[in-house]
Amino acid sequence: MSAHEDLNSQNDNNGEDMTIANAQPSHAAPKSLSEVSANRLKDRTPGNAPLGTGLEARNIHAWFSKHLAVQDISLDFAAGTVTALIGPSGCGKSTFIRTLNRMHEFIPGAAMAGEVLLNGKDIYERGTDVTKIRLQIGMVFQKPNPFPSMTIGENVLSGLKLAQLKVTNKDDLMEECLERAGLWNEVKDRLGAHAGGLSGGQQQRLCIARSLAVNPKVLLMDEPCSALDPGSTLRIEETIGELAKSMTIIIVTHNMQQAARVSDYTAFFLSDGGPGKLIEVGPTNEIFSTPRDQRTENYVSGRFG
Amino acid sequence: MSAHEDLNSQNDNNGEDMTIANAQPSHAAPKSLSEVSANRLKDRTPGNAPLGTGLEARNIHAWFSKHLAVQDISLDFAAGTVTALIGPSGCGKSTFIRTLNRMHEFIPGAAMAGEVLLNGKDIYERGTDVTKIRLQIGMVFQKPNPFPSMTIGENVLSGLKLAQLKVTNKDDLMEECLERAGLWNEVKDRLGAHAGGLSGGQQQRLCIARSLAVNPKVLLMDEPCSALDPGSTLRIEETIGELAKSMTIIIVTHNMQQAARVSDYTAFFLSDGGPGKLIEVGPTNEIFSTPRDQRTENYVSGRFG
Amino acid sequence: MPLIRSVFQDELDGVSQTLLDLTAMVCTAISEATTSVLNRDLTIAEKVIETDDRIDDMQHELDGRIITIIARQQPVATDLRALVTALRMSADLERMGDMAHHVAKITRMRHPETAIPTELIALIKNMGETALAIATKMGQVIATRNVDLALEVERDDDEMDQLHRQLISTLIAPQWSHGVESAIDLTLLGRYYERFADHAVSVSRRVHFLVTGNYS
Amino acid sequence: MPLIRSVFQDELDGVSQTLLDLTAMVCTAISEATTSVLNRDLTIAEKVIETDDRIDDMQHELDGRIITIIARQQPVATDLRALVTALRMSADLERMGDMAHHVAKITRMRHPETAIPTELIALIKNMGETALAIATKMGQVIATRNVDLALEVERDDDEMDQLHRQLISTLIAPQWSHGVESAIDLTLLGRYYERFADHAVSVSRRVHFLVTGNYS
Amino acid sequence: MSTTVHTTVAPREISTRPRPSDRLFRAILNVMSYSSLLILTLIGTFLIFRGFETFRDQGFKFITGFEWTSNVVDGVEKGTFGIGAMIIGTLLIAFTAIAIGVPISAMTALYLNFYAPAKAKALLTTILDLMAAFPSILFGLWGYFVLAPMAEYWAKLLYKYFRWIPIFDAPQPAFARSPFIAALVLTVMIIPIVTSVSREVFSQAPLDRIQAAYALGATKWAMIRTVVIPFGASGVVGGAMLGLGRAMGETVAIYMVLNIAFINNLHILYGVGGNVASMIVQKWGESGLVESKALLAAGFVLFMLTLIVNSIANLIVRYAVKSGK
Amino acid sequence: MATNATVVSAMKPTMPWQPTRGDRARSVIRLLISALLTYGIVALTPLKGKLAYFFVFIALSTFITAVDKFRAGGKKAAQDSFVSALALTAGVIVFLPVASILFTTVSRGVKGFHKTLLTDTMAKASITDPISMGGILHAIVGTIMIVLLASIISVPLSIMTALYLTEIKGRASGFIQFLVQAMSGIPSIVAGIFIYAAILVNTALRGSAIIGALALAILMIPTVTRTSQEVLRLIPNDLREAGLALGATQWKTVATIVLPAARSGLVTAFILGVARIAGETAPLLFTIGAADTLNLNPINGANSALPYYTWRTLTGGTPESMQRAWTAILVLLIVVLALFITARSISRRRIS
Ligand SMILES: Nc1ncnc2c1ncn2[C@@H]1O[C@H](COP(=O)(O)OP(=O)(O)OP(=O)(O)O)[C@@H](O)[C@H]1O
Ligand SMILES: Nc1ncnc2c1ncn2[C@@H]1O[C@H](COP(=O)(O)OP(=O)(O)OP(=O)(O)O)[C@@H](O)[C@H]1O
Ligand SMILES: [Mg+2]
Ligand SMILES: [Mg+2]
Ligand SMILES: O=P([O-])([O-])[O-]
Repeated sequence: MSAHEDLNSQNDNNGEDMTIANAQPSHAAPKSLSEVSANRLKDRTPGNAPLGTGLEARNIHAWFSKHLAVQDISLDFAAGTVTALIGPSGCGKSTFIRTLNRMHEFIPGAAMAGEVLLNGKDIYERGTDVTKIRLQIGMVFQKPNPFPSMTIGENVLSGLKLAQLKVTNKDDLMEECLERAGLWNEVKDRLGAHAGGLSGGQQQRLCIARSLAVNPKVLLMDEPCSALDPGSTLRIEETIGELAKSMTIIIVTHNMQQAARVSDYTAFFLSDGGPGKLIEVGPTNEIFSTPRDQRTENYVSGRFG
Repeated sequence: MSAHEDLNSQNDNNGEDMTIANAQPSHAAPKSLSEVSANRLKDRTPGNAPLGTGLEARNIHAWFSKHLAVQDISLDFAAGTVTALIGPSGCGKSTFIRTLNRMHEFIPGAAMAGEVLLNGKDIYERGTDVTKIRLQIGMVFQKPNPFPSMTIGENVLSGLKLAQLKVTNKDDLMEECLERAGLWNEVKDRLGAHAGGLSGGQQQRLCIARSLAVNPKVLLMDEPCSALDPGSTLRIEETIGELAKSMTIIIVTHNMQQAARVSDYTAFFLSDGGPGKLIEVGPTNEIFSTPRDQRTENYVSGRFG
Repeated sequence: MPLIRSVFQDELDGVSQTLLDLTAMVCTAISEATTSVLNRDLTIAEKVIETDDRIDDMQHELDGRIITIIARQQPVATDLRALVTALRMSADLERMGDMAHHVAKITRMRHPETAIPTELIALIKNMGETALAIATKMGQVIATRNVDLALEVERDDDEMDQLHRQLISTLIAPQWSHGVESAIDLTLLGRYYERFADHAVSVSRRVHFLVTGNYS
Repeated sequence: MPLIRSVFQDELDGVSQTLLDLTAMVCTAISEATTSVLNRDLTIAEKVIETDDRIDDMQHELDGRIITIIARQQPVATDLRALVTALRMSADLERMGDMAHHVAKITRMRHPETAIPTELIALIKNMGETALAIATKMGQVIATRNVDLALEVERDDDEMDQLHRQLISTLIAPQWSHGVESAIDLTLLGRYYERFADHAVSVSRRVHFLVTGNYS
Repeated sequence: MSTTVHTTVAPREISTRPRPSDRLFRAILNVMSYSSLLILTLIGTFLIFRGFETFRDQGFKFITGFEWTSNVVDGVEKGTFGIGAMIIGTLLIAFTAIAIGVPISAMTALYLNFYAPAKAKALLTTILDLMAAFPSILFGLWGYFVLAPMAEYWAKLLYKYFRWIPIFDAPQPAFARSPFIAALVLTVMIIPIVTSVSREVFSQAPLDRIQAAYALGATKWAMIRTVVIPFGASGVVGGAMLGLGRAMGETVAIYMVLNIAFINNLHILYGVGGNVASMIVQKWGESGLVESKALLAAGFVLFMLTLIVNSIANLIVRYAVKSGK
Repeated sequence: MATNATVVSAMKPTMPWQPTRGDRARSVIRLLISALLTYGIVALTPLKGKLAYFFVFIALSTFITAVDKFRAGGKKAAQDSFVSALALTAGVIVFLPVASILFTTVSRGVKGFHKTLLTDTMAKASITDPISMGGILHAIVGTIMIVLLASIISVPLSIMTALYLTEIKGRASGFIQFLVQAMSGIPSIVAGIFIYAAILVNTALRGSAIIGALALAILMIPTVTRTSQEVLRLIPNDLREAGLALGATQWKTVATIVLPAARSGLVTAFILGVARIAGETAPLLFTIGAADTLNLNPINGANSALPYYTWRTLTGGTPESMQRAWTAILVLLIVVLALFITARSISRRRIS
């Protein structure tokens, strides 16, 4: 992490959140069934301190003009965990996740209510520098979208350039990010090549590496694998597993198996014609073995209606 | 099927193939494990006669200019079965399936070798009317593509209009096709509406209905669900199950679970850098429980390398 | 919107049906095994032994089918539990068939003698009937997934244990006059009935897991 | 390219490890149960009974874990077979623990008497040792997936059957002088060892299914 | 299956002989598509055919000469025709218009796509489209009556403060009907084309990349710099070239605001200029037979000039588009 | 926690990202300061005139805003606000001439409206006559005829060329594409003198509507071709493949699927083509002769057209003729605007 020293000093809330994360999704009491996942969690929160307290969404509502797309969603994302958001198309998963790093507001007519707490501070507070928020809450999109006019290496560092941050040792940072994104070995000999020459899966990992370079606390992923083949998908899932050791990850996915594989917690959204609501959240093991809500059960087991 | 009388008389090989289909994929000897599927097959081949002998691909090679994309693939598709083609990206599944109804030749520089036998006759034979071939071998594409300038009803009948066929009772045919595609109930009150207003899944079923109107013997589907949400996907899979009772279906899919769910036989393609080859074909049960080839096992169980 | 997944549902239903078929065969087997041992009827005994083979085959077939369904349909939650439970139930049912087989084998071993002294005929008959009753009730539990009925099966099993204890005390009583060999036969016979009932209880308990997702 | 799916592989490895742990516990249990019954040692017997509880818990935990893995990883082919096989093996192992438990219960029931007449001590000791050997070998089969070794387990089981027959013939021999009650005890004891070995065979056979996908 | 036939298989010839209806269809389209070639060839041929005598008589001086005189001697029409000044003037005005118009257009396109509130965007887009649809004679009228007086004043200011820059110098302080004013009119005329091409290209800047930039903590300008400009630069160049082509051929509007004279003038503020197209219109009415042939020859030169500029523009755009991807 | 604890209390939508009242007040203050300073600077320095006010104000407000943003958000924010100010300025600069043109045209043009403007011709009036005499009927009719004829010639050619480029993609596609682009660069006057040189020189033919239409068709072809091509290219390839896979011939696929799907786009292309040529003056100077009277015969006899009429009246040089020019150009502007609005409403309908 040495390469990040300068960056860290930018994030002004660095010292205050050294307490152990106590934010936990609701039914998080450890169960015998969830041992595997519990093990994972243990791996992932070594000292817990550098990860902060994660992210908390409180009573989030989101509108498109007059249309309420997401209603009253409260979710805590504990530091160092992977939370999957699942639900049928149009239930507001993307809308919700985009309120978490203030990308929602790019849509003309968009409005929201509620709070999103990053290390206890509302990111929607007046006077907040939104670009700094987005530096701390990275995002990976559905379609791999590296900047085609840049080389692979430049892409990794593009976040620094965009946010006009200085970093002492670019090469180290580049290697570290590519390493963490699981791409280093594949591209180390052609960092100067154009990013367009990579395969879809590699491009997506490059996008992940790009997000990592600004050292975010939280990484949002909106269907990051839906444009990829199964091989690349598994590769990305593996990367997610690795990343979760050092950050909080929230992933939207249509692929139930993917949610089952990669996440520690799963939240199920449903819209029922009206706005999207949170139906159930819990450890992934429980959601996929003994969901509490019948609608969750119907959804995860592929039953509808 | 009454509405099809005129059409049938167009297909000149109607009377001669009343023998029971004996074309069977290689290891098709019924196994105890495959009882479920065997049951399905029984359902699907009631009298067998109207289904013909299915489709046989013999030593198919396909080139793009000088680049050999598909090498020496021989596959028999028994009448009334669903065969899934699976394999990693770029292994030539699409190319292969497009040689089966002569869509391959639209690509400039395309070439092929081998034979495709429809009811024992090579569709690449000189003097064959290729448009008639395509009437008998329908195709459904990855992205739903109803004709936007036509209404729902017109879309269903568009094949007749395009191929300049006459049909006695259009309304019956329309209803029959929409019924078979599992769309009738959802659209019967708005046949005059534009097809653009349908959801993605409905549009795809409309495309299926459109293919059915010309009464094809074989239906090719190239990743028909990859642009759809899971609900619509299941709906289409159900439709495929229904359709297989009356026709031969060949489906390319990236989704292993889908292949496992819908198909009677599965063929695994792999390219290994060079041209795509057929590695293994067999009853789906076997491919997904006891594949013979290690590469198949690795692929279906998500292992690579 | 109607239920989608009809193929999968059909397959699940097929599994349940096979379990019920197996149950029916097991019921017939135990009832006939009892008859054979009480009546020294070799023909019926042979039939039971043969039935057990069929039960074994059916169980193998069912297990294969369940694995195929899991591989092809990739179920989760209740569906997955139902299949895994069926996998375990089939093992229990197979063992129940084995027990009937063992009973029948005692008939065959002692033929043309009788294995059962007259004073124990009533008791063994009672054990046989209880076993049948338990197995029948178990079938209902499988069919209805009724957790309360499952408790009744456990109560019936207590009755079986009671009969078993009664049998053993008869054997070790000083009045016992049929020798060690007969006592050994009857010990094993008793144990077969008792294990038969135990497996039925085990099947019923699995329904609890199936419904709630927890081991009770 | 390295193997992907590392999490899944870890989970599969964990399942195998738990099976081996269970095997180790079962080996200890049967070995100690034999000791307890031969030496009238109540403390050891109690320990065995307690171990069985732990085996049961571990089995439940393992089963839950396997179901979770199936639900979350949706394996097919060999991976799925490995998990389903593990599910069945764990049931066998649990039953093997039960058998040790039953043996220990005989110690407890007869305490402070001995359940084993002197002339049978050698035979029972032999049965106990054979059971332990079989269980140990079974552990190797699980660990190595060696189908040939599995055949050896079957041969050892034949030896156990031999010992079992020898036990019964001793009991029904006219020389038998220890009364019906003791005969009944020994009958059951013999059956427990025999069943223990049967379950070990069954576990070994499952490895065959795991490797080939067919029931042998 | 896959019975490893290792023999090399020759591609089979696919008989793709279409039905007669298709062959007819393709044949018709094939023929029709050559209409543009036909027209271009005809234009070139006819103009050079009619202007042939001029080229023969004037030689290379027709292009380089600065003199245009025609008189009738003994009933025989004679003349000296050189359109050098016109060509230089045409280029001067066109490039000046591009130099002023393109930055404004590019910034406007950015404003429209990324800064303007919805209402302003709709209004300004409509206005731009309207501008594109205005008849050129309207620009001429407006330039003459409204813009020229203002521009004359600006020209004076420029002259006063910037005459140390050579092109803002002038031999005499006469600023009316100067190339500068013509260039301003042209600027207004090409802004809609350049803007709409740029806007089109900018608006196609992939949304996902834009969002990626924002998600990495970019400000709007940082996003534009990293995503939009690399993506759209070729489009702006293409738009500029199109504007240039248009500017070089503009006739009526220039005619009304420019003082056409056969003098070599590179001072844009000075009220003397040249323009091939306007010159043709100016001379057409009173030209005799020989002179009118010279005018047709001038038309040919103009034709070739725009053809060359447009070809270069196309090459640039094509290259830029390819390297941008 | 974490479940939707049914807080049915209707939360109010908020937009925390929008400028607050405070922010707005701040920007108003910045503008006021800039205005004051501008006034001062123009008063105290030799800078003079509206232009001076305009540029000084823009420079000052840009600078002051950037400084203010710098204090709040650093260099990043300052740069950002600087660029947005530049962009806004460019938008204003574009807006001004159009407003001026429209204002001038309307205010000057309406003065020439009179009863017989649209019903009379200049047969009995001279352009220097008082405004109330004569009319422009002949020019309107001429324009309509010329535009229609040009469309009849060019639209089929253009669409077929576009079809060749998008549907057949024959070997010559690149070349044809190049030619079409080159054609779009032909100056209008060249089209005019070409028709003159090709048809009117050395033949007995004289200028007429059809001759003018030929010249205009040359200008119309590239516009219509390229717009049609864009429209056709937007039709997804899937649709064509779907048609072919249904056993249609290519011709049938194009006729039944591609063209109908592109219909409204093609209409837009046609209208844009018309808008392109309706205001052309230069080519007509050489090709339609000069008529002051109504001529309904498109292939024989001189004709007129609105732009041409404007041109002619301009050369008259008297206040009356100038007034006629402004009025004619206003009418032409209205015609062009009507076409333009139609095209836009069609293409907008296509989007929705
Ligand atoms: N830009 C937008 N303008 C207006 N409404 C929108 C917009 N984006 C989404 N919506 C509406 O908001 C609701 C939620 O959409 P959202 O994209 O969040 O769903 P989703 O769960 O992400 O679906 P999917 O799984 O298909 O991505 C939907 O009803 C959708 O129609
Ligand atoms: N139009 C084309 N021109 C040249 N090469 C092509 C073309 N289409 C496909 N190929 C090549 O042919 C090979 C097989 O491609 P194909 O599209 O059939 O693969 P696929 O198995 O369908 O892959 P996917 O699962 O990604 O759709 C690839 O190597 C590809 O690069
Ligand atoms: Mg979404
Ligand atoms: Mg493909
Ligand atoms: O044979 P059992 O293990 O059921 O006694």
